[in-house]
Amino acid sequence: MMIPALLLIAFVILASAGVAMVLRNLIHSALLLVLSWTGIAAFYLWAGAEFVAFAQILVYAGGISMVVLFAVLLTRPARDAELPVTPPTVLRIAAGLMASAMVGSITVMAVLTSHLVAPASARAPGLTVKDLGALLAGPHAAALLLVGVILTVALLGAIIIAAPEPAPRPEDQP
Amino acid sequence: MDTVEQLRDRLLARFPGAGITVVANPSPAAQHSLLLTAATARDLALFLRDEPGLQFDQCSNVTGVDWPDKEIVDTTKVTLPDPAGGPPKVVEQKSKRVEPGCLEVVYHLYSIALRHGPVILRLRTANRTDSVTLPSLTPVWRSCEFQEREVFDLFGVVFAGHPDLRRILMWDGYQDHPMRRDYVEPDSYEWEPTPHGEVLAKARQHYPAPAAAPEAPKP
Amino acid sequence: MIAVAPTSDRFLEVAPLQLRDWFIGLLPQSLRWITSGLITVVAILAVFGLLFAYLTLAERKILGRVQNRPGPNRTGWFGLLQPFADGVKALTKEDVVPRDADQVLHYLAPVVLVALSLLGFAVLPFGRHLVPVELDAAVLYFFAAGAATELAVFMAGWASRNKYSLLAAMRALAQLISYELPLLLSFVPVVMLAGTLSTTEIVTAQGGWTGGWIPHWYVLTPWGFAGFVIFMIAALAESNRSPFDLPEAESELIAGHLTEYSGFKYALFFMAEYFGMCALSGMAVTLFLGGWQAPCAWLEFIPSYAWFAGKLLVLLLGFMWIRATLPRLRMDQLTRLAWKFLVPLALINLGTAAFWSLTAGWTGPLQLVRWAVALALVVTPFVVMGRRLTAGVAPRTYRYAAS
Amino acid sequence: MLGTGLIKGLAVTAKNLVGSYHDPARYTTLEYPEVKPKLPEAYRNFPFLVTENATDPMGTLRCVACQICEKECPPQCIYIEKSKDKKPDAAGKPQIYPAVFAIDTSVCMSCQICVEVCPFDAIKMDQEYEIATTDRFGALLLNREQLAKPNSYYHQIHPTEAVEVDARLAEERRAAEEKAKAAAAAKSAPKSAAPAPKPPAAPSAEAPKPPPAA
Amino acid sequence: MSVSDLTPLSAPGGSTVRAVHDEFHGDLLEVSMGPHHPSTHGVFRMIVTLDGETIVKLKPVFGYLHRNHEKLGENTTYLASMPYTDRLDYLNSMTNNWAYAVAVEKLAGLAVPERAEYVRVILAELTRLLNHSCLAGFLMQDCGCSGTPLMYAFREREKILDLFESLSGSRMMCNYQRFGGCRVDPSADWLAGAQRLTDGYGAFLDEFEALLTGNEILMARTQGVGRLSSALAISAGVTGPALRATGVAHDLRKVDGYGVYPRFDFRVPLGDHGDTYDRYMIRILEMRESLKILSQALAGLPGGPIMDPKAKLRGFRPKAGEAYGRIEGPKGEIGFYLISDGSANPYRYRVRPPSFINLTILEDMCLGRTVADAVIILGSVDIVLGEVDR
Repeated sequence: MMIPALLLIAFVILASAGVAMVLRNLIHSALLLVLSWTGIAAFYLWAGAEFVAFAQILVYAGGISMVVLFAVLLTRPARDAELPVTPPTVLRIAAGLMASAMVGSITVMAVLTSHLVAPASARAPGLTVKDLGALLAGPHAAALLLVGVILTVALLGAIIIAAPEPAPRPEDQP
Repeated sequence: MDTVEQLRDRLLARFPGAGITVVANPSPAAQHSLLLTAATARDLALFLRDEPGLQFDQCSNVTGVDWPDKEIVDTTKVTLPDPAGGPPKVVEQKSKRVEPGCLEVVYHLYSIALRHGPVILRLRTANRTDSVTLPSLTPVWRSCEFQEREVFDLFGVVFAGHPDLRRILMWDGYQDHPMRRDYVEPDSYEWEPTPHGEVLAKARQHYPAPAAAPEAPKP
Repeated sequence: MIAVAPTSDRFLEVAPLQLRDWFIGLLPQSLRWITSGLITVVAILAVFGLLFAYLTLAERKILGRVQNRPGPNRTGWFGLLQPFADGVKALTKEDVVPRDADQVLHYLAPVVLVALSLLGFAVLPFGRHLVPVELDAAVLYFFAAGAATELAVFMAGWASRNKYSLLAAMRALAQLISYELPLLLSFVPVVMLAGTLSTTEIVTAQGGWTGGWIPHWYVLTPWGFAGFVIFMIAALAESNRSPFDLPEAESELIAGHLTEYSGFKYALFFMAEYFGMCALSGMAVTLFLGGWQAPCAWLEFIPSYAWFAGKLLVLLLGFMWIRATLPRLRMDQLTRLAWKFLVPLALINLGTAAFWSLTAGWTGPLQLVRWAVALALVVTPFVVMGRRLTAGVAPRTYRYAAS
Repeated sequence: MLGTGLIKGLAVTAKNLVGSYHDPARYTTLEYPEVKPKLPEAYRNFPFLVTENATDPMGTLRCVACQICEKECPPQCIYIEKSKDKKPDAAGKPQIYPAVFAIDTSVCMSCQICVEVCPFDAIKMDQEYEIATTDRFGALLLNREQLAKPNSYYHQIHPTEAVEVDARLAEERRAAEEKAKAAAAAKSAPKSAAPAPKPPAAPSAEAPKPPPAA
Repeated sequence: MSVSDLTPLSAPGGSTVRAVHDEFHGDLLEVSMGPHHPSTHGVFRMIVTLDGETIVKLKPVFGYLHRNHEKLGENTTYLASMPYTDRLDYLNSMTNNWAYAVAVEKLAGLAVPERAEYVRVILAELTRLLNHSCLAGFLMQDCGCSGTPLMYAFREREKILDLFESLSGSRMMCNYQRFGGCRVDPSADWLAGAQRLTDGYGAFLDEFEALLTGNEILMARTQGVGRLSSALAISAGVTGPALRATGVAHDLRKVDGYGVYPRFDFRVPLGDHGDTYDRYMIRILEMRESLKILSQALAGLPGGPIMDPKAKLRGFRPKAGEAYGRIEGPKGEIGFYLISDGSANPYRYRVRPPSFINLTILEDMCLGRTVADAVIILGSVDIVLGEVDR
């Protein structure tokens, strides 16, 4: 019963990703990207992993979409963000096909060799948030801390590189 | 604070060449003023501001006054030999002469530090038509900036040395100077039905049959 | 599959559910699941739609009364038809869309904003059995929906293709993002203490009363009160309300990212603002004020959804009270308040909550020590950082002239 | 400590919110159409011409068209044309009356200088403020008939002032009466020179007059 | 983002701009705030050149309400100009009337009876209360308090306007002073009403200060904003509370000692920083001083005529000569400079408008600040366009 809904979501993800690539207007493509991310979150929901789905929406739709949009806006000098698309030449098409073939083969191989047996019923046994928390804090605690540290370092590095030396503004001296 | 004469002498002592005359003020207020010449006006102003005894640090008021050309008829008594050999007759002769008018700028100076009263400076332009330039006192007192722009806008006195001499009250494209005595009001205005006088005459000229002609009393 | 109404509870408590079950009973089996979902959706929309309408009226009445004037009292008795009059006015106003605006996004922005701010109501436990959706990670869902509203604000600002609205949209985004952090950090202690992300379990964790009088609400604990205050300040900023209503401020160049909107789209933006305000204060009630829990044992006979509604209204009136009094912050002060004051306080509050949960076992005199240490951990950083924040700012004394 | 100023401010607004329900000082709105404002006696709006009684307004106008108010009016909004003939006024003495007396209320700024300078107390300030009209030109130029209002109306809107004015007028009439009697006595005696020219500003001498209508 | 297609108004000649940012990064945005911007207190316009948020250049533009009041004065008699002075600073008609009356009395050497001088002081201090509370209300409105302090200020202003209406006949256009005294003698119950108002005003001020003065947000928004040095203030002719906020002890009621002010003891508050907060606080403290003067004046009000019996109402022809009379209006030194040539009309009739001259340093205070600050600085300078444009 769930299969048609699944196909619909998959179609939405692929379609929005595809159109996002083709569109000239960067802002529109960025917003379509957000649509595809929410599609992926729908997949997680279908798989019963609520925590991951909502985290996906919070992080991607809330945070990273803003980063993408700010990046698009601040780097585009022109008034509207039309991207000059250069005409496709034979060389480019060939390179594109070759790249997609490589990526395609890797994914197909991974899917076939994994011995995950797709269970008959769509919904896998629920993994509650509490167990997730216990797992994260328990065996995977080291990985979690490492990721945290890397993120902070990346954030601080970005700030130091990006921030110009601001002249002392007379704004707030009493 | 000494009287105007003492102040004039003090100024003359400091600036021997400057032409300073006292302009008496007959009214009971007795606020006499000093007429300065355009050449030495700024140095005198700086002196008035910085001299320890005077310290006129606030130019409270800058006013433009328009003195139009005056036609003076002066009668002189002339003794005419009587052509018929009679005794010489004394007869008055009226001779008309035109005294050229001028545009005058009056500065009221006060001292906040020493709290003493108005010293009134007067600067007059040569005439009302071509040479209407006076030295601007904005570099001495910043308060003259807007007020001198207003005198330029409404009277047409050009202030040399003013940082930003533009029209301040009328719009930039306006040609005439409204506060001059010989200013003719532009005829393009919306008619108000004030029932009498030259307004009504102008109205009749504008609207042949004004809707609100005051009707005669109904019998 | 639908949770059948329990029969053990008092009549008023289960009345709405029994009504729903009776209605569903009339329908064939296949339609039952859909209609029960639809009923909940319609119920939420009706209740919060009407609440939005009468919130606008209440706001203008309170603002009026605070300023010694009656507020709208001409339409209907005591002005009760005023919101519908505003609605008709908004509908009949011409909807002007600028020529070179991005038509699709310009149309989509208010729709997305209202949809996202409505999503938040799905997880709020309105009553003991009145929970629209039982989610395991309910609180995370609520803030995921909240975080996406920034997208809609950006779309509104960008689509109007007008330099000032884009500038103001950037400001609104900066405000929303910088207050997202204190909002999220202030609810983490609650999740830590309640041990769950699901809103219903958080409310049940706040059940029970010591001595029948003092409820176990989180707001009555030192870290809970600090968390509540930070949550409310951040909620004020998230919904662009008074001390932080910079985007629509008249000192702003123009009316922020709403400049190019008129007619019903403009009203939609305000509907979204009010829904956001209701959702955030609903979540505040759930997290800190014990959701639908009654304040003391013998008040249990009043149905649970009445308690939730009461607390929600009290918070909303607080929003309006603040709007009537406080002046607006400047942009740089606003972001400095978020990053240099609220975020550090929220982090320290995490520490206090950790200390509180670890020392749960202490009894007797140790209880006092526990309270003292917790209070110290909350108050001292507040005072120290408060003094640093308002370093150059103090009421002055004035001298008089000698003469 | 941070926040105490805000809380004090909130307390003040709360006090006003509660106060507006019971404390009249904190609820100052006057719901206009239903509740008319109570005007102080000195309130002034556009001027009106005082007539001795309501029955024959044009006959008993106090105004003698001396045009002082027309000259003194700052925005020049009064227009008077003297009548050719004379009509006996309240005290029976033949007086000129204004053939046309128009006030342009679109120009008048109700500054009451005309009332101040009028030597005959013929023009007083009205208290009527609901005077909107649809026609911008014609309706705002009030002519003599529209301006004339009886002395009783004057007593109604400016009671204390009206009493003083009536007392002063009655006293003047009595003084003028004695002068007239003295002049008559003098005339019946030797033919004296022509009676001294009446100073224009002096109030006109009146014959005895029946007491003003209540 | 290139400069907007708003064609910049012709501003030839370098203006007194000290480059705030030596290196210009990004494009300058020229914005015209006004003439009907919600927070410019009337038809006043500022052409603001913005670099991002900070103001690089600010040119005020006036003239939208210019009626050439001075030409009108030259074409009518002395008395006829009196009702026009109500329309100068339309919030404080009583002090405008008094300034004009002082100038004409100085020109013609008229004496003013005791009682009239006391009544003039009472009315001037009532006008000062009205103006300062209105200003504080408008300043808070610019800071964003959605009208609450403004409504409290207007509630008190209504009481004062009712007093003016029951005395002079009109709330704002009083036309009450005459050359040589006042037009109407205040009755006993009017004086009782004034006494009641004075007693009740202190409570309003305490409530107003409780709402605002300690408010952290307000202090953060206004302290250090729009600083003005006392030297620049004196040189720029700034007068009134704005000058006293920079610490200069210049109050004409003490300096000139006109009218009967020397008989009352009151103090002149002075600020130290000359910023927006000081200008707000000075006005609040001045209101408290005005209350002291009011109670002393009401207590010591002598009997006697309200109008000098020798003063002529019509046909007033002062001898040729000139005079400059000034008083301490709520907005600063308001003065009238009259030149008479013996005829019934003044030859030159000049008004010294305090708000017009106080605006000279608006640009100096706003450079380097944000748009939100410029709105507050303009609010704290307290201008009324009737007086600025005349």
